[in-house]
Amino acid sequence: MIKKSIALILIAILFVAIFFTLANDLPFGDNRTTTGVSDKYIYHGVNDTGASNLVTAIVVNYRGFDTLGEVTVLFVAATGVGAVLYNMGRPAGKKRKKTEASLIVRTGSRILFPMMLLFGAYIFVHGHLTPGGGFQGGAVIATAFLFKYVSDTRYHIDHNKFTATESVVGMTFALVGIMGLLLTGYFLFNFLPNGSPGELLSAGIIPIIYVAIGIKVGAELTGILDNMMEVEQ
Amino acid sequence: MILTIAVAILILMMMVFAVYSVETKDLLYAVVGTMAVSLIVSILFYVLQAPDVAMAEAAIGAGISTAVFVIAIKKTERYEHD
Amino acid sequence: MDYTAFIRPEYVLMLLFAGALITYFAGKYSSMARYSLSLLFSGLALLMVALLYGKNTLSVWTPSITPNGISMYVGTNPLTWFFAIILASLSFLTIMYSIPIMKGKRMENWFYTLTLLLMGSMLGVVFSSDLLSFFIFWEMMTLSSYLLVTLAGKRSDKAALNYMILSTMGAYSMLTGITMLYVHFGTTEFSLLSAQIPGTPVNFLWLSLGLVAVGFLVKSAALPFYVWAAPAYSEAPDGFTPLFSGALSKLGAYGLFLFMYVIVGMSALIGMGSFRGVSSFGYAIALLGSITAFIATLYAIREDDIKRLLAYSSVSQVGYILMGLGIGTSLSVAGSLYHALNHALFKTVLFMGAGAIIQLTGTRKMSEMGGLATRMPITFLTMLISIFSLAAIPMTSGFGSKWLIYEAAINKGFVFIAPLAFVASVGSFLYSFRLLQAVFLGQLPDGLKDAKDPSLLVTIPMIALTSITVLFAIVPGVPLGAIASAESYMGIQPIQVDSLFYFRIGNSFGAYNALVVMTILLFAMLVAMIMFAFAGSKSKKVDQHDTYLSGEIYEHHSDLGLHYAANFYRPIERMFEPYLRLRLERTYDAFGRGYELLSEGIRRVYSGDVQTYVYYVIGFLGMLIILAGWWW
Amino acid sequence: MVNIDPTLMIGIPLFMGFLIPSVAIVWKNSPRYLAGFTILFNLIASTLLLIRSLNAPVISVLGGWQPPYGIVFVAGPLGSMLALLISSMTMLTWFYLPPHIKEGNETKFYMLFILLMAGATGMVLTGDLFNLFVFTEITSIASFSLLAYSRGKDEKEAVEATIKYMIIGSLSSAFFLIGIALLYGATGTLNMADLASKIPSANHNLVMMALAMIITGLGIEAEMFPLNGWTPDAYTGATHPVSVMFASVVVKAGFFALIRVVFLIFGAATEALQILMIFGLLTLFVGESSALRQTDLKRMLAYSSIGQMGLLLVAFSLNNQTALVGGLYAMLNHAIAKGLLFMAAGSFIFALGTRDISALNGMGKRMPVTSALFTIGAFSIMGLPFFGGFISKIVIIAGSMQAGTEGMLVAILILSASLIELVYFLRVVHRIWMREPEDDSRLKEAPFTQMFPMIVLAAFVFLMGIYPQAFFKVLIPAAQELLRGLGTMIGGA
Repeated sequence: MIKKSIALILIAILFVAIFFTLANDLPFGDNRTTTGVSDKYIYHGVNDTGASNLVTAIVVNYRGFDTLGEVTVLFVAATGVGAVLYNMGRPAGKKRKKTEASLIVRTGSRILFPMMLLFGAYIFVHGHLTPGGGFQGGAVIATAFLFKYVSDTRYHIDHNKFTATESVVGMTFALVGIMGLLLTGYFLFNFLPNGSPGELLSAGIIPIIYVAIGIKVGAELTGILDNMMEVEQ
Repeated sequence: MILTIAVAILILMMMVFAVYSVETKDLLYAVVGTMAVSLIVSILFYVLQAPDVAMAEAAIGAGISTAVFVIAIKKTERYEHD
Repeated sequence: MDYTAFIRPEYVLMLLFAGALITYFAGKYSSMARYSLSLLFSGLALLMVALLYGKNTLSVWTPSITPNGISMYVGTNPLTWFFAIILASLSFLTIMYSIPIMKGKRMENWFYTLTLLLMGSMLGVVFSSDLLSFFIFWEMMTLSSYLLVTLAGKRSDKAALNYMILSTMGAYSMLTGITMLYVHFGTTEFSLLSAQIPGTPVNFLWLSLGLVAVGFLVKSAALPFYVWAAPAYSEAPDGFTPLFSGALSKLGAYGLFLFMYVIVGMSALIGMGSFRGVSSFGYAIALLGSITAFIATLYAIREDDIKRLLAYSSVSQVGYILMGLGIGTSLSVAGSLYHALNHALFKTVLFMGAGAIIQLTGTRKMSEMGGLATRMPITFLTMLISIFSLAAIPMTSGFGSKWLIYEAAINKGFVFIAPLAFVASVGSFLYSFRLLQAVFLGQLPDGLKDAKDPSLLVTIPMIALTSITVLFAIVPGVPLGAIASAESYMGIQPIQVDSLFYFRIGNSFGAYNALVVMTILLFAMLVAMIMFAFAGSKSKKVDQHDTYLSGEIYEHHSDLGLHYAANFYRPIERMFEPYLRLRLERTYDAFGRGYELLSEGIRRVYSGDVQTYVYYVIGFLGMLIILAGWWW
Repeated sequence: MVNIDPTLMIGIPLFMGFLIPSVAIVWKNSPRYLAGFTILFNLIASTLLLIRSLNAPVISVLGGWQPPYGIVFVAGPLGSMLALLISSMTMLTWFYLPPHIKEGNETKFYMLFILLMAGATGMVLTGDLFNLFVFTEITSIASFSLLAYSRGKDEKEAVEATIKYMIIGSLSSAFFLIGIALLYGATGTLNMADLASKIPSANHNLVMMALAMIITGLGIEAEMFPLNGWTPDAYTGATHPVSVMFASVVVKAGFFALIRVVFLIFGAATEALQILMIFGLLTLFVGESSALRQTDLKRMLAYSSIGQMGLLLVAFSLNNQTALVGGLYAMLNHAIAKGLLFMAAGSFIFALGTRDISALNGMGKRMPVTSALFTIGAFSIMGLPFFGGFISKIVIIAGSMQAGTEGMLVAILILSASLIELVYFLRVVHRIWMREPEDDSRLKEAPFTQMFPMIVLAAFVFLMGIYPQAFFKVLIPAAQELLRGLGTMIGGA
C-alpha cells in the first residue's frame, strides 16, 4: 500500500512535470524545418538518396549506421532471450504441449502462410518506395512463422539454417558498409547509382540493405518465438 | 472536427486500456489490454501521417509482442498475486 | 677511487631497498645469508649515514611525476643527520638483536626484509626534501611497520589494524595539508616553500599546518590518537618493538620540527599568534604533549604486562619530546632533540631486555617473573642504567634532557605544562621502579632457576646503547654539539656548548656541568656504599620465602597475588581509578562499531528487490525534475 | 603509417559477430579464434588511432553525409584512449576466458563478447547523440546476455541478476531516449557539436528536462548512487571474466558517455556538475560503506567499484584540468586494477569453490602468485605509493584543492572514503597473507594463459605508479579536450 502510493506520487510528479514542459515549451505542429537538419532531409532527400520514402531515406541512408546498430541490438537481444531461457543437458524442442489445433486453423494457416511471407517480403522490398521497410516486413514474416507454430504442433525451425541465414544477411549489411569504405572512403557510402526515384531498382544500396534487414529481423523474431515456445515448462 | 473527436475518443480508450492492463490481476487480460493500446497507438500514428511507424507498431506491438507475452503466461501462471 | 662520491642520501636509500629485496630472495634459501646480508646492508647504510655528517646536499632523484611537473628531492642537513644517525644505528642494532630473538618465529624471512624496508623508508622520510617524497616514504614506513606488527600472528591483528587505520587517517590528513601547501605555493621543495611562507594568510597556515600536524601527532601517539600505541607496541614481534618504539615514534617529532621550524619558520609561526612569547601553535603541541605524558604515565603505573608498561612509557616520553618541541625556545628544542636521542637509547635497551626476558620466561606478565637480577646480570645492569635514564635520575643522560625541558617550561612560566611534566616524571619513576622490582628482585619462580643472560648478539647491542647513555651522561656536549647545529639550521638560537669541555651544558640562565655532577654523585655513592658495607655486618640473611609467606612454599600460592608485582601501586591506582575508566579507546571503539553498524544499514539500500531499485530510479528522476524546475 | 578508419573498429566486429554463428556450425572451435582475431584488429586499430589523434582529432564521416546531416565519428585523444583501453581490456579478458565459459555456449558467448566490445568502442568514438544511444543499447543488451550466459553453479542467481539488470537497463534506455527526443525537439539536430552550439539558444526548460532524463539514463550505466541497484547482483552473478568486462569496459564506457554529454553537449553546465558532485560523493560513501561489511569477495569488489565510480564522478565534476587528469588517471587505474582484482578473485573462487572471504585465509601460501597479483591490485585501489591509485588520488586531491573551500571539503571526504576502502581491502589482504590456512594443501594456480593477462595488468599498475609521465602525455590533451568542448573540433558543424 505504501509502495503503491509512493509509486503513484512519483508517477504523478513525473507526469505533471513532463506534461507541462512539453505542453508549454515544445512547439507542437509548428513549421520547424528551418531550425534543424530536417530541411535538408525534406527538400533534398529524394535527390540525395533516390528513395521516394523519406523515412527510409533517413533511416537507411542518412543514418544508416544507426540502423546497422539497431539490427545488432535486435540480434543481441534475440541471443539474450535464448541465453535467459535456454537450459542445459536437454535437447530443445522435445517438450512442446501437444494440443492439436482445429482443422480451420490448420487449413487457414496452410493457405495464409505463403501469403504472409510474400506480404512481408513485399513490404521490405518496396521499403524505399512505400511505407514500411525491413523492420516491419521482418515482423510480418515472424508473424507468419508464429502462425505456423500455432497451427502445427510438430513444427519447429531448423536452427542451423536460420543461423546461417541470419549470419549471411547480417554480414551483407556490414559488407555493404565496408565496401563503401573501401570504394569511397566513407563507411556505408551509397556506392550504387541512385536511379530514378519511384522505380523498384533505385535508391542505390537501400534495397539491398532493406532486404537484408527484413530477412534478418524475420529470422531473429522467429528465433525469439522459437525460444519461447520450446522452453521447459 | 470529426477527426479530432475520433482521436480524442481513441486517446481516452487507450488510457482506459492502459490503466486496465496495469490494474487487472489476470495477466492474460492485461496482455490483451496492452495489445489494444498498441493498436490504438498504431492508428494514431497513422492519423499523424506516420505510416511507417504505424506499421511497425501494428506488427510488433500488437502482433509479435502479444504472442510472446501469451506464450510466457502460458508457461508460467495466469494470475498475479502479491 | 673516490668513495665519497657514493656517500649520498639517495644511495643509502637505494642500497636499503635493493638490500631488502636481495635479503628476501637470499633468505628464502639460507638463514645464514639472511642474517649476514641484513646485517651487512644495515651496517653499510649506517656507515654511509655516519659519513654524511656535516654534509649539506640536495638533489633531484626522480623525473617529475605529476602533470604539473613535481620532482622528488632528497638531501641532508644537520637536523636530518641527527635523526638519521639515530634511526640508522637503532635499525642496525635491532637487526643484530633480532637474530637470536626472532629465530624460528613466524615468517622470519619477511621480518628482515621488512625491517630493511622500514629502515630505508624511515631514512627516506628524514632525507626527503620535498612534500611528495616525504609523503610517499611516510606511507611506506607506515605500511612496512604495519606489516611488521602483523608478523606476530593472529593476536596482533586487531592492534595492527587499529594502528594502520589511525596512521592512514593521519596520513590522509597530512596529505590534505600538503596538497593545500602545494596548490597554494605551486612547489613542493622545502626550501622553495619556506622562502614563500612569509606573508601567507594566517588562517591558511593554521589550517594546513594543523592538518599536517595531525599526521605527526598520530605517529607520535599524542593525546587524542594514542590509542593505537600500547596494543601495537606490545603485540608487535619482540624483535621489532625496540625499533618501533625507539626509532619510529621519533618521526612524528621529526615531522613537526620539519614543518614548524624548517618550512614555516619561527617568525611565521610566531606570526600565527603567540602566547607568552611562544607560538600558539607550538603551545598547543606542547600542551598536548604534556597531557599525553601525564596520562600515559598513569596507565603505565597500573600495567602488569611488561611490554604494555614500556609501551605506555614510550607514549609518555614522546609526550616530553613534543612538549620541548612545542615550546620552541633554544633550550627546549635542544632538550627535545636530546630527549629524542635519549629515549631512543634507553627505550630500545628496555624493549630489548624485555624481549630477551619474555623469550626466556615465555610470559609478558611481570607478576610471573622475579629474581632475575643475579641470573641475568648483564641484562639487569643495562636495563638498570636505562631505567635510571628513563626516570631522569641524575648521572644519566636522561636527566640532562628532561632538565632542559623543565627549565624551558619554567622559564616561560607555563603553570599548566610544567607541573604536569613534574608529576609525570614522578610517575615514570614509579613504574620503572615497579619494572625493576618485579622482574629482577624478589622471588625467582621455579621455572626460571636456570635462567641466564641471552646470547652475545642480544647483549652487545644492549651494552653498546647503555654505554652510549653513560658516555653522554658525562659528555653531554657531544650530542648537544650536533643538536646545536640542528637548531641553528632550524633558525633557532643554538644552545651554547662549551666546545673545549664537552661536560658543560650552558645557557644564559644557568649551567650544568656534567662532569662535576657526575663526580659528586659518584663520590656520594661511594660513601653510601662504604656505609652500607659497614652496616652490612649487622644484617642477617633470610630466605626470601620466609619473610612474608611464613615458610609456605610460594609456588602453591602464585595465584593468590602474593607476588611483589601484584597490586604494586594499589593505592595510587585506586586514587585514579574513576578517571582511568574513561578510556579514549572506548570512544574509538564505539565510533568504529557505530560506523560498521551504519554501513550495515547503508548496505540495506541494496535490498536486492528490483521494484525498490525502480523506485530509486524514478525517485531520482523526479527529484532532478523538481530541481530543474526549482533552481535552474 | 597505416591509417585504419575508426569506423572499421565497429564494422569489423559487427561483421565478425554475424559471421561467428554460421562458421561455428561447421567448425566448432572457430569462435574463440575469430573473436581473438577481431579483438586483435581492434587493438591495433585503436593503438594507431591514439597515435594519430594526439596530433589532431580523427574525424570519420559515415555514409558521406557531412555533419550535422549524417553520423560522424570523432576520435580525439580522450576517445581513442578509451577505445584503446576497451580493446586491450577485452583482449586480456579473452585470454582469461576459457575455463569460465560453460561448454556449449562458446559460440554465442564469443559473439556477444566482441559485440560488447564493438558497442563500447562505438560509445566512446561516436559524435552523434542518437548513435550514442544505439551503441549504449548494444553494449547494455550484450551485457545482459553475457550475464545470462554466465551461469555458474547457481543457475538462478545469474538469471535473477540478468532480469534485474534488464529491467533497470530498459528504464535507462527509455529515459535516455526520451531525453534525446526532447533535445531533438528543442534544437532539431542530433550531432553533438551542433547540439552544443544550439543548446544555449534553445528552450531552457526543455533542455533542462532533457538533461535530467539523460543524467538518469546514463547514470544507471555509470553506477551513480541511487541508480546502481543492478550492480552488486550483476557483478556477483556474472562469471569472472564478465565481471571484469563490466568493471573495466561497460561501466567505463557508460561513465564516459555521461561525462561527454554533460561536458561536451551541455558545456559543463554548473547545475549538472553540482548534481554529479553531490551524487558522486553519495555514491562514494554508499559504495565504500556497503563494501565494508561484505563477506562475499565478489560483492565486496562490486561495491568497491561503485565507490570508485563515485570518486570518478567527484573528480570530473570538479571541472578543472588537474582534477580531470586525476579523474582520467583514476579511471584508467580503476579499469586496470579492478580488472586485475576480478581476475585474481575469479582464480581464487575457481580454485576454492566459494566466494566467502573467510575461505581466503592463508591463500598466500596456497596460491602465492595469484595472491601476489591480487595484492598488487588491492594496493593500487587503496592508493598506496608506487601503484597507480596513489598518483590518481594525489592528483585528484590537488585538483580539488584548486576548487577553493568546497574543494577542501571534497578532498577530506574523498580521503575519508579512501580510509574505509583501505580498511576492507586491508582485511582481505591481511587474511590472504597473514592468517594460517585451515587447509594447508597447495592449490593449483591458474594456467599461464590466464596468468598472463593478470601479469600484464599488474605490470601496468606498477608502471602507472612509477612512471606516470607516460600516461600524462595522453591524459593532459584528453582533459583539455573535455574542457575545451566540442565546438572547435568538428569540421563542418
